[in-house]
Amino acid sequence: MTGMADGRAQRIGEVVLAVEGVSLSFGGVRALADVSFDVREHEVRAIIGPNGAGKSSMLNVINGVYHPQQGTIRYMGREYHDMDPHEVAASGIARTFQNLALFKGMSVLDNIMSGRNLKMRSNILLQALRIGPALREEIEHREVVEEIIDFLEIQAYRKTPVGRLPYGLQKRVDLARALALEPRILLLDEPMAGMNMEEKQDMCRFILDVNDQFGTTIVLIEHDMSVVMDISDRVVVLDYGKKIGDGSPDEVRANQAVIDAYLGVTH
Amino acid sequence: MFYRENGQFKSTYASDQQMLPILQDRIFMAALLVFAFGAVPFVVSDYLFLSLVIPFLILALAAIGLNLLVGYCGQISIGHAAFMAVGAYAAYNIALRIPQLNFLVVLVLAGLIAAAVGVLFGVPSLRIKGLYLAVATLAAQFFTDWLFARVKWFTNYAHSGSVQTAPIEMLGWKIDAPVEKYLFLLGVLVVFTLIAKNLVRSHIGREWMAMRDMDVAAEVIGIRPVYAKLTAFAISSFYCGVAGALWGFVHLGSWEPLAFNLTLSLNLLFMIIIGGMGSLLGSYIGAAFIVILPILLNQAPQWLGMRVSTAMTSHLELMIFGALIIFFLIVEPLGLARLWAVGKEKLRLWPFPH
Amino acid sequence: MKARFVLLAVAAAFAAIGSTSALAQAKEQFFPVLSYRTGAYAPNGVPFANGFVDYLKLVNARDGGINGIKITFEECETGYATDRGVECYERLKGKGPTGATLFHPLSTGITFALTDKSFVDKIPIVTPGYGRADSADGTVFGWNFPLGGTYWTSSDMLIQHVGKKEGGLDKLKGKKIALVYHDSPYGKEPIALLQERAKNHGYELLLLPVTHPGVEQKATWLQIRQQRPDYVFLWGWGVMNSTSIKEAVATGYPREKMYGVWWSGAEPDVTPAGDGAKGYNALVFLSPAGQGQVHKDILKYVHDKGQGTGKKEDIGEVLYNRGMVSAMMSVEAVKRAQIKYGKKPLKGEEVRWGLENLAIDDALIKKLGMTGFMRPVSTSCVDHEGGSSAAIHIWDGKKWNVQPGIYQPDMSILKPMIRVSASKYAGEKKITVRDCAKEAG
Amino acid sequence: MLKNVIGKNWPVLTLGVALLGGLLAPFADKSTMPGFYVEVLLGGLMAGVLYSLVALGFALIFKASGVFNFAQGAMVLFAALAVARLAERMPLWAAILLAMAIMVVLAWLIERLVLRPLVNQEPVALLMATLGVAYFLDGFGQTVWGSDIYSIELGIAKEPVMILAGLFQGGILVNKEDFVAAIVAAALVLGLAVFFQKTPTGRALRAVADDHQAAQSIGIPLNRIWVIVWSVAGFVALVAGVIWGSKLGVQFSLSQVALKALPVVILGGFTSVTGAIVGGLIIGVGEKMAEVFLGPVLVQAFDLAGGGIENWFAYMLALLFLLVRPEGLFGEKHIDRV
Repeated sequence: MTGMADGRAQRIGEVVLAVEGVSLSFGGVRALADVSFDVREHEVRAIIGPNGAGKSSMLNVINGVYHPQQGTIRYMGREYHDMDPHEVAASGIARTFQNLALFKGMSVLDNIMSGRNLKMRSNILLQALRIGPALREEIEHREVVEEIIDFLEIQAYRKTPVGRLPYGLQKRVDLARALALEPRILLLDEPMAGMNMEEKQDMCRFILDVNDQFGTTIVLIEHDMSVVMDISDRVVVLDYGKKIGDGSPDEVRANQAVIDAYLGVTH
Repeated sequence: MFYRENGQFKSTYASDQQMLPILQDRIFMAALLVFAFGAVPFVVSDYLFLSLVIPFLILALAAIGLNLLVGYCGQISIGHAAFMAVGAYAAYNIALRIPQLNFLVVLVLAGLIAAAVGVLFGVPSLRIKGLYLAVATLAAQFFTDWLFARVKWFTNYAHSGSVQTAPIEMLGWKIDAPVEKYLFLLGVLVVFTLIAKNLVRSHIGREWMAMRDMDVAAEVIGIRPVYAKLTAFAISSFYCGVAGALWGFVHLGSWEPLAFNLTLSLNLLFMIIIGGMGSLLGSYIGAAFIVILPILLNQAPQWLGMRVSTAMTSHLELMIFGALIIFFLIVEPLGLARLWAVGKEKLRLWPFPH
Repeated sequence: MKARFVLLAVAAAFAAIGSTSALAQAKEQFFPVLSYRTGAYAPNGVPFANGFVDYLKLVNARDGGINGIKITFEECETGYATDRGVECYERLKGKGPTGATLFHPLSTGITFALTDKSFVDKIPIVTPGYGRADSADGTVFGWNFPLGGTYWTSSDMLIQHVGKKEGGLDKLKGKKIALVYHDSPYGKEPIALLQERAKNHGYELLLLPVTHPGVEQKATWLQIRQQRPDYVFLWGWGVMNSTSIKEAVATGYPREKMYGVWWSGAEPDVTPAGDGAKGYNALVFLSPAGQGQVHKDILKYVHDKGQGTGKKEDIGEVLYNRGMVSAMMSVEAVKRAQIKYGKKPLKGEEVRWGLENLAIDDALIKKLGMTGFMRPVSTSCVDHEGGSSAAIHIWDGKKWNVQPGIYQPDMSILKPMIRVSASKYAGEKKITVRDCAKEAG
Repeated sequence: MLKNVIGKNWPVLTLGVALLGGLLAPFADKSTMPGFYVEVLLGGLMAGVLYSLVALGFALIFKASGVFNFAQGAMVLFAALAVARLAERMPLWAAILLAMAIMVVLAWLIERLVLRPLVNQEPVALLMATLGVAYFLDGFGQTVWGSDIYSIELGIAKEPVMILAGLFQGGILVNKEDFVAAIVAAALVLGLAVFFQKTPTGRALRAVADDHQAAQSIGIPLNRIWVIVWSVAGFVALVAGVIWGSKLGVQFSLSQVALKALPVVILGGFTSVTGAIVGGLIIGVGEKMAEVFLGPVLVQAFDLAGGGIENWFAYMLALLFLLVRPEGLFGEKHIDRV
């Protein structure tokens, strides 16, 4: 496993995303306190920490759902404040959700297709008449989506409403929808939460394949240490909204603060 | 047995994405259209045209409009008659001031004006959700009621405040006989249904449904709420505007603001609840239901030779409406259209058990 | 599903056809009755409908129909709503061997909607004391019959009355008159005339609309309290009337200075206000409250036979009598038409001739046992109103007392207004004006 | 500190200033008599009290069951009809008691047949359900009790009395009835406040309002709570119905007038009882002021066919409020998390 990480090492490039001194609080309750870390091109970056450590809040800050009171986020050299989620998405950052946020009323296909919206240009009138560009667009993007469907091995469920799928598959659809954006950075919010062992292994495989084949930079949250340590290049550890550790899996494993705050409490 | 898609393999995405992928459905739809255009004009009496079929067609159009907003985009409105009113009065004034204009053009213009107003009252939806929005749309209702009753220009200074429309004439075709009205409306409805269908299965449609199902996620994958919600409001109001113009010109011929009051708004809402949220078919079923029920209640006693006071029937109507709303919300939130779909599923497998 | 709907429609169609074809040969004259016995206007709608229907029943029970032609009728609830009224019209216009005789929309809004249709269907729209004022012009409105009065004649007579009280119309100069009106075509009709008169006599006209259904009038009456008009004309219907009187009490506006149109001067309008309504005036046309020979007949032939429509006690109420008189004029129109077309079931088109040649004089009124409840009306092809006259009656807390002095509208003012308005309509609707001289010849 | 308070709430503050301006505007016109001004104010307050009463029922139900009760107006009509008709056969107090019992049964039925099956549905579905309830009640009420105008006689003189004639030119015209209404309303609010603060049931209600799951987990029977809340709302509706009925007479359109409660709760904040009261008064005064003083100006300016702006004033005000402060005056903000 570590071997593979080495194998990928040389592909890892410059810093694409840098979080600098971000603090966030809801009506007095501190969620994040002066957190800083960076993410390099093509790497798999993990954010770990016990529940309530502020992991999800961190993701929400990155993709603009929450706006931090202090601190900035530098993305590809450009600083951004108060960007709205859709602007962040447009700039190439996609994400999945911890507690599934799929569009229940829609089929698997439509869910994933909706991930292509950013790339669909034809105006309403064309869509209304469904002629020329509009029709072509639908088919082109359908082809892309079909690739993703094959990639994640969910061909059989194309037309089923997502609501009817088992949890594990819904997680995949969530990933598929994010991939449909062809993101530069992919944020994964506990992609393996509530999965059994082989589902987890599948998910790991998918994540690494995405990273390898599409060269997508990945930022993922997990509290299941074992998995994270295997697949991620560098790990940030949060505890009560503060950063208490940052570095390669091995370094983090060795970090005393982390052991106290985190490893201590788990097995 | 006969309703089976075995052997109908889709070789291209285009064929897989067409409106009715299943052959039998295409045949059925074709037959239906032939029947509606070819047979109905001969079997249906004038009374039924004027008091059932024509209102049904127009209200179905309005219901589709409301459904696009409520059923597909998840933005509730209990004031949509307001946009019908805007459409009606816009059409009246355009037709009055530019008489030589083709009626279809008048319709579209009226729709566009309604759409503009719709966007205006849709703006609050960017900040508020659900129940709050409901009240915002009520504002639209009461404001337009007042506006058209008070600003004399809209009614061409008619001293009674009631407006009359000249009979519709298009390219020499004088649409006044019930059958003609029916055919004209049917044509309009078919076109607009087609357009609605296209919209909801294009990416704009997916954006709406995404906003409806999980707005935060929708924004995170790059959907602009402003765009999604306001387009929904615009197009929905456009539909209602056109429907309103038709209601005034084709059905009423002469009306006062009261013709587009809150009751109509609520009825539209009932149509899509009973018929089916997020279903074009549902809009049809709901409209038919709401149009037929009161008249049925009104006449059934006579057919059965019973003596029921007119007061009683109208009270019964209220009660049955109310009970039905509750019934559907509890038993089948997706409305009659869902039952229809379930039936089709069953038929698809028949005679084999699943 | 659409298929299912159409099937249902077809089924309904057959049911409808079946019900009519049964009567196809019968010697019957069919009267549609548009009524509202429910909703905010029920209090006024019910007594009118009772009077109307009772009279039809009387004609059958006492005279065995109109010269042997039995009267059939069917009620249809409009709830005072225009779209429902139109539906009722469409439903009933085809019933009976000869179709509907004529329609009493009993709502100005519905009248507006039906007027258009009348040109196509050739069925008279009879609106005694309401409807569109300009429809008195028979050359344009060939099928409307505002028998005995319109809102222009009524408002004109009210102005005359207050003028007289002031001691001459010229004394109205500088006076303030407030019109508290139901915000619908009904309430808006009189405005045109009152403004016209205001030009001539120089009084100030205050327009205070009240929104349907008319229970929310606080602000309206606060304005009256502020403006202190010399007179208040009340143009209400249904609950609005009683509410107005209550608010007048609450804001201390003297009821003696309030004048209701003839639709705002009935028992249901004053009784809810209790003693507060004492001294309230209203115009009364054709049919004041009370009982006469005809009422005795109705009691004898209809109610005592258990055929009565409403409560016995309510017979003789203002609106009951008005309904009764309206029915009477319709029946008389048919009688008149039978002279020309023979004693058979008549079409609406034939009945129109009867309506255009009505000659209800005192002799006939006496014969009908309606002396005191009816004033002469005689129409022509040109004049579909047939002359109008009215008196004032005052509520004393118990009953309505008709005051001496009968008013007639000043046609020199009305005629030109009607002509202008009618021709505007003819223009908008692209209607060819009738030439009555030719039709007569 | 003060600066950043203003910075946060500037829209609300501007709106407040605007409203105050509206209150003072009439005096710009010299001809306005202070006496009359006060009368309009009182008139507005009276209307406001009634709105508040209906809105109160709204707020209560929304607080406890998260339901946006469109049927509150219908309940007012139903209760009023019941009292009016029963009072024809028995003394008023008995009629009111009996009507109250009926409202409780009604609440129980609504909980059983409508709310329980729909529990955990999204609020919009519940709103529509109450729409259904409203329609049903309108029809049912008229079927059972009849559809004429009925009067409720509280035995209070309707003739107005002139007060402070010396102080103001023209004096001030007031109705005993109105004052009784005001007092009753005040008493009712007080009673409810006590009920919520002191009684165990009241505390339970508040608990439910704060968090359904939690309330259930500590063993508060949600269903019973709902029945109670709806009964209380029914009681409020009864009071509103009786007062209103005695002023305007009891008939169908009561249920429509009650619609005004919607903008009221928006203004005051859905979950706040105080909000319902204050909002009601603001709307009541606001629309009467607008109608009497602003109306004629508008009519002049745009040559309108009469005023009548009070029909939409309340809703437009609410709309404005939604834009600048969605949670209303006294409602609490909520952040939705991902």
